[in-house]
Amino acid sequence: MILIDKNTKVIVQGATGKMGSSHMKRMIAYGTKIVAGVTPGKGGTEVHGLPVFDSVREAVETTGATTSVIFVPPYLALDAGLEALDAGVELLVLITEGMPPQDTAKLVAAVKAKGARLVGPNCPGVITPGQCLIGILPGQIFSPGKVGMISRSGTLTYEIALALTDAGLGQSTCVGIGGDPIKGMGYQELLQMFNDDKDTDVIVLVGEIGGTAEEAAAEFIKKNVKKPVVGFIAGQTAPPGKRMGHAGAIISGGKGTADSKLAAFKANGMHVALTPAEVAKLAGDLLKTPAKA
Amino acid sequence: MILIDKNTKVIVQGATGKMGSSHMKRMIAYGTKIVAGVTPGKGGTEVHGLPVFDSVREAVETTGATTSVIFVPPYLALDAGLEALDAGVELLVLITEGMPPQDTAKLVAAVKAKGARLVGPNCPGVITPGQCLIGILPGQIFSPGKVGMISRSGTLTYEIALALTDAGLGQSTCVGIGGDPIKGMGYQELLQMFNDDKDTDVIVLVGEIGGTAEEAAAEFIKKNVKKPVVGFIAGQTAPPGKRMGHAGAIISGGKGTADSKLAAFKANGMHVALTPAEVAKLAGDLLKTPAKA
Amino acid sequence: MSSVAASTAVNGFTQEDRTLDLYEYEAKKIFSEGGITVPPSHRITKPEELAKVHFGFPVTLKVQVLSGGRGKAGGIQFANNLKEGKEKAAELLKMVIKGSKTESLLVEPKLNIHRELYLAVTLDRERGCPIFIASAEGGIEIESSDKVITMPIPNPYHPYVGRELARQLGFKGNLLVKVADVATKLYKIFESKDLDLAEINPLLVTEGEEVLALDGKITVNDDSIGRQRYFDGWQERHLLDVSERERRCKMIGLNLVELDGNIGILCNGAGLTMATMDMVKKFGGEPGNFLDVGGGSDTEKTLEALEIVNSNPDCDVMLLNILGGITACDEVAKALVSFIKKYPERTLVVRLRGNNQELAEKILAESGLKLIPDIETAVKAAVEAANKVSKKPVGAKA
Amino acid sequence: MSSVAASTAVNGFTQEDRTLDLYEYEAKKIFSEGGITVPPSHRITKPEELAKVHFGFPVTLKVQVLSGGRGKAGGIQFANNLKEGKEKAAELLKMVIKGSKTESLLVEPKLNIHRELYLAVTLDRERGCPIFIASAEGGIEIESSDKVITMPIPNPYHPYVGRELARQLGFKGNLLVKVADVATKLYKIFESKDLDLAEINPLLVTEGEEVLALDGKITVNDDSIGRQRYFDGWQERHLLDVSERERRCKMIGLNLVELDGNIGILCNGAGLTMATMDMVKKFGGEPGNFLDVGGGSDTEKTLEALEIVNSNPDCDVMLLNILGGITACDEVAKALVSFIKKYPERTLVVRLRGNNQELAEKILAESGLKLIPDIETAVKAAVEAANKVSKKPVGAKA
Repeated sequence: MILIDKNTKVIVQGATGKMGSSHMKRMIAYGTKIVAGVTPGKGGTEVHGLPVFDSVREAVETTGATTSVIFVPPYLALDAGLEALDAGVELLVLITEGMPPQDTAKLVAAVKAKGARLVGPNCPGVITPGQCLIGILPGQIFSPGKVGMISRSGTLTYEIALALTDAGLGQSTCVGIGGDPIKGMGYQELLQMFNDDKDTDVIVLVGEIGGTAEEAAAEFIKKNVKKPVVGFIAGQTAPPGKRMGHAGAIISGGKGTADSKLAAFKANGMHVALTPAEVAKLAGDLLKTPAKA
Repeated sequence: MILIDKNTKVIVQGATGKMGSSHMKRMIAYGTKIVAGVTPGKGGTEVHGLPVFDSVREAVETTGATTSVIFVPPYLALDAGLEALDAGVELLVLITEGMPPQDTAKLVAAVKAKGARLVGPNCPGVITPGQCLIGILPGQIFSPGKVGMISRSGTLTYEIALALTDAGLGQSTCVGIGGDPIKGMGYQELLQMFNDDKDTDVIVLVGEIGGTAEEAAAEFIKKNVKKPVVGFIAGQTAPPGKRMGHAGAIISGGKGTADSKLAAFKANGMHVALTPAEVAKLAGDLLKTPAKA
Repeated sequence: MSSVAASTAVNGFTQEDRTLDLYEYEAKKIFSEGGITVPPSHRITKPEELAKVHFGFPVTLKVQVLSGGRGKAGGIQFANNLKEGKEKAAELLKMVIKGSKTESLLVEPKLNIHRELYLAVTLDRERGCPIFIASAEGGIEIESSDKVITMPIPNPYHPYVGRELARQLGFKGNLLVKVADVATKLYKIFESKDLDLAEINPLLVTEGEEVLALDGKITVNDDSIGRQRYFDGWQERHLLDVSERERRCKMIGLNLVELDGNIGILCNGAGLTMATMDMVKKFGGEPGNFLDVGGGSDTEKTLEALEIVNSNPDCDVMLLNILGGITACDEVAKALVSFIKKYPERTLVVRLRGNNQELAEKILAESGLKLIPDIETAVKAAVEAANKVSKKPVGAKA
Repeated sequence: MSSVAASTAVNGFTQEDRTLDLYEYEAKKIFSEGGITVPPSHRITKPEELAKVHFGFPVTLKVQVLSGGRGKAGGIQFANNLKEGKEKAAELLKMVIKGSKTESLLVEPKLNIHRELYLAVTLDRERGCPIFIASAEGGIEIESSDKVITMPIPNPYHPYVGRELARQLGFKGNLLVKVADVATKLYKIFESKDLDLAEINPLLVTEGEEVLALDGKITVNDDSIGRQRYFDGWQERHLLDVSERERRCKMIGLNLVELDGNIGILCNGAGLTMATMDMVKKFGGEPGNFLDVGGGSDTEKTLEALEIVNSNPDCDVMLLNILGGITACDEVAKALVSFIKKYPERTLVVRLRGNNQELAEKILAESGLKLIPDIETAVKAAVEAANKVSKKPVGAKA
């Protein structure tokens, strides 16, 4: 597993909001070591039996948390992220959707300068099944196992996890990196971590049309990743020039097409799946194959 | 000697201004290795036979300069300083007077983050007599020797250097740190450098009323400096509550008086001079005394 | 930095990428407010208004449209006198370029071009920071230029960055300072107005060394527009070229793309919607639309989305595929119950899983709607139903 | 961080330190424009105007002066009705506190004080960055409080810093957010207006948990005022309590401090001027003023400075001590030649060394003025001449 495990202590920023509160409850129910909530102005209250603090610093000093999951409104996300960084949080999982990308760029720069890690924004979160769920992923869909997954999409991550689980293939860790063009951790950093993770035997990379991150990841895989990687791209039949929901999900000027990405996957030794069920099938086959030299 | 020597390659930012140009000429005449001028908009021209560049980066790439002396107008000084830092300049000597202190604070933070050094703003500069003069100090007053000097004042630095020179006591390096409350290098950093400098046998510290930097320096000296230090304070007879020219030169609320500073000097083993001539006399006597254990 | 990477960066944020693209005249107003010189200009919506233009002939007439490729399509014309101008204006005002209607014409003096540059600020998704993109060749498609420079922009910004850009573009002296000044002002506009793209193309250098923005493009970031009071009301004003259904979706925060088939798709999440669309095609169906209800939709929003898909006259079958993470399945179930009461004859294939699934199953069971838990089964069922063009419900009330 | 260090930091920048201190009513206007709540108020310059006040009695009457210690001096009074108010206003308007005349009165409703805080932003010379200084006890001399907190402020600023400050002050919940909001707004004012000090003392917390600035002090940084259009013309308006000579110096950039003796001192550089003053005292003389002409003064400015020293009626001897670094000695020499032509009877002791010294010597030699190269000799000569109270020049034309 990577990033998180059963010992990860997590605080929830925006714990008293509708979304923060409901997902905090679900994370606790899943078994995640949620230790506190943070909402400026709500310090001294409780949510789901846990203390709420006015500041991340206070929460971290009191609980020893190292990770924060952020549910604050989009225009407050930069401040919340910087506050967490300043308080020494090492991993930020930023669920918030609709964060201004210039704010994200500033947060990403601060995260780098501090040597911390950011997943998101606009992401479903991270799960190490059976141990720790951080974010809004539906825990019941996942199961522990040997497949590591990195995905740019939210619900599609669940769909593919479901296909894996239904096929009896559990997951080491699944990371939803989020669909925004400016974001924290990307494919390459996580591919490296899964490559180095003894609990992961096969990696699933879920991409979308738009941008060239998948093409770059494919080249990175050829050079650096010894484990087999299954690739999937959503938007194979998307018409060019139309924005398909995500800021990034667009084909424009002949760049970022599914064809280009799938070709890059093939050219760099990856295994290509065209439906979620195919992902599960390929991953299952590969789990039986010995690793590359 | 510290900070600069005969090999220091220097560029002049603001070389085509009245002040930059005239002092550039004097520095060249002194023997300083001035290698280029920088004035945005004047690139391709020449000043005193040296090329003028539009940017520090270009000047540094072309000449290999590591030091910049800055003469730009006060509201442009932050940009000029950051430009120099970004271009890899290691020592900035900022002569400009009247720089907004909030700008200085931003520059100081950037200098620290980069691990570079800043002398000034609002300072006369640095001289290693006979080798390198950077700034606006009148070179003819200084002579090479064994006395290191650090001063918060401009013309007072010259007065004391003159007294030293007239008494036959040359200087290793003299640093005018400038009179602004927010500044680059301070007493302590330079005391440490002089303490570690094999060419310096006696250190002269010239202070003024206002602030508590001299008191802190005296404590630092007791703990860290093995060489004898002569201290002088200007403003012994200044009336309280009046601003004596420098932003810092003021006695207020019983703090920052000459008495408090002179007492701290005495309490921490420094030698106290009350006139420039006394500085020279004490320094002369101490040069004959063997160093502390 | 190669020009390929540069144009990739541009491509990440071309005008199609975001919804609030500004007209040339709007972009120029913002440039001017930010201190960037633009030519004198006069906007007209009728040929007669050309008589009121306060500068002399010859003039340039430029159609104001939101699509690209205006020049190639003949949307820029010159006129030497009022008569010629009126004739050409009348033609130009009727133009539709790539489906985009001409909103007005911008009239400017015909300028002598000494030198043209390209200058833009955008966000680079690879480097994760704002960048300058610039070329010593302007007036061209930036993707096809091989003289493109990109430069990451530090935070906070300082003017020396603009000077370094101008230097890398090959400028010296006085002109370096002027070009740098435009770059700095363009960045300030980009940052203060939360733009995705601030582009001057071409940036004109006259023989007298004046530097001015001859044409420009601004794209405002959708997510940030809520904190930019300056653009209050602009979004609605700019939704001219979209269908009424698309406009309705836009206003309530749904993402709709109209397609040609007869299977109306409604999913949560862009990735899942695309994957569902891909599977419909793969199994022989034709998607009639792409509709992403987004994360965390409640009953009301889901019902609105169902109504929108339903209102497409070409839609024979509706395929709802919701995998609830944020979205609570019971909220969706309630919407489905309401919908099916109102449209009992609609062929509706429902796949619903995830968050609060048990509650949802309970709610739907009471109303008799059948759930298909597996995506492939659901897609196949929808395709089969659509290919029969039967109005009889397949997934529901079977 | 001990309170000693905190009060040192405050002391580095008390109101005496810089010239543009604002009146309470001006500070409150700026607070209010920056979004900080202040009490309703009405400024009056005549007792009769009290009738126009738009809120009821009882009221607080506060003299508007630039000096500190207003409360202790009786400059704050309460009035329960109009009659009492007018009587007290008449008295207050005549007040002079520490030499500072009352400019006007600020009238405010008398408020019930539930809790008072101290909150300020200033620059910390030791840490070299802006800091918050705050105390859970307000309305007091911050130097004497032992509950002072200081906190360095990062650049760029973000609101969580204000929340952390409020937390360290002991706040929780709703009130933490409100106090943090004031801190953030105070910092924004401090930064955007280039202040040396933005202080709210006390910051009032009402029983209803309203947070408002009951009194405040703002000091604008002298060096930055040129780029703050907001304060155009304010400097002259605020130079009420200085001598005409001091005002004249201020306006042309000379630093003059009036002293009681009969030796008029004119030097370049604050340190050298102070050292010269110290030596005058040490050798038995009495300085009549401190005048620093600053760096790089030319002939014209030096001449102005000479005229100002000369215009002090108590001045018997003028001592000019210039050590030229930036200042060109020949420029000073030219000024001296002009001055001595105009005032041939003036006792003028001249010490001049440094930059362009040879040129200066040549110029002065022609005019017959004698130069003393050594500072001690020059000071002793001036003291000797002053003690004789002889009008015959000593250093010059001897």
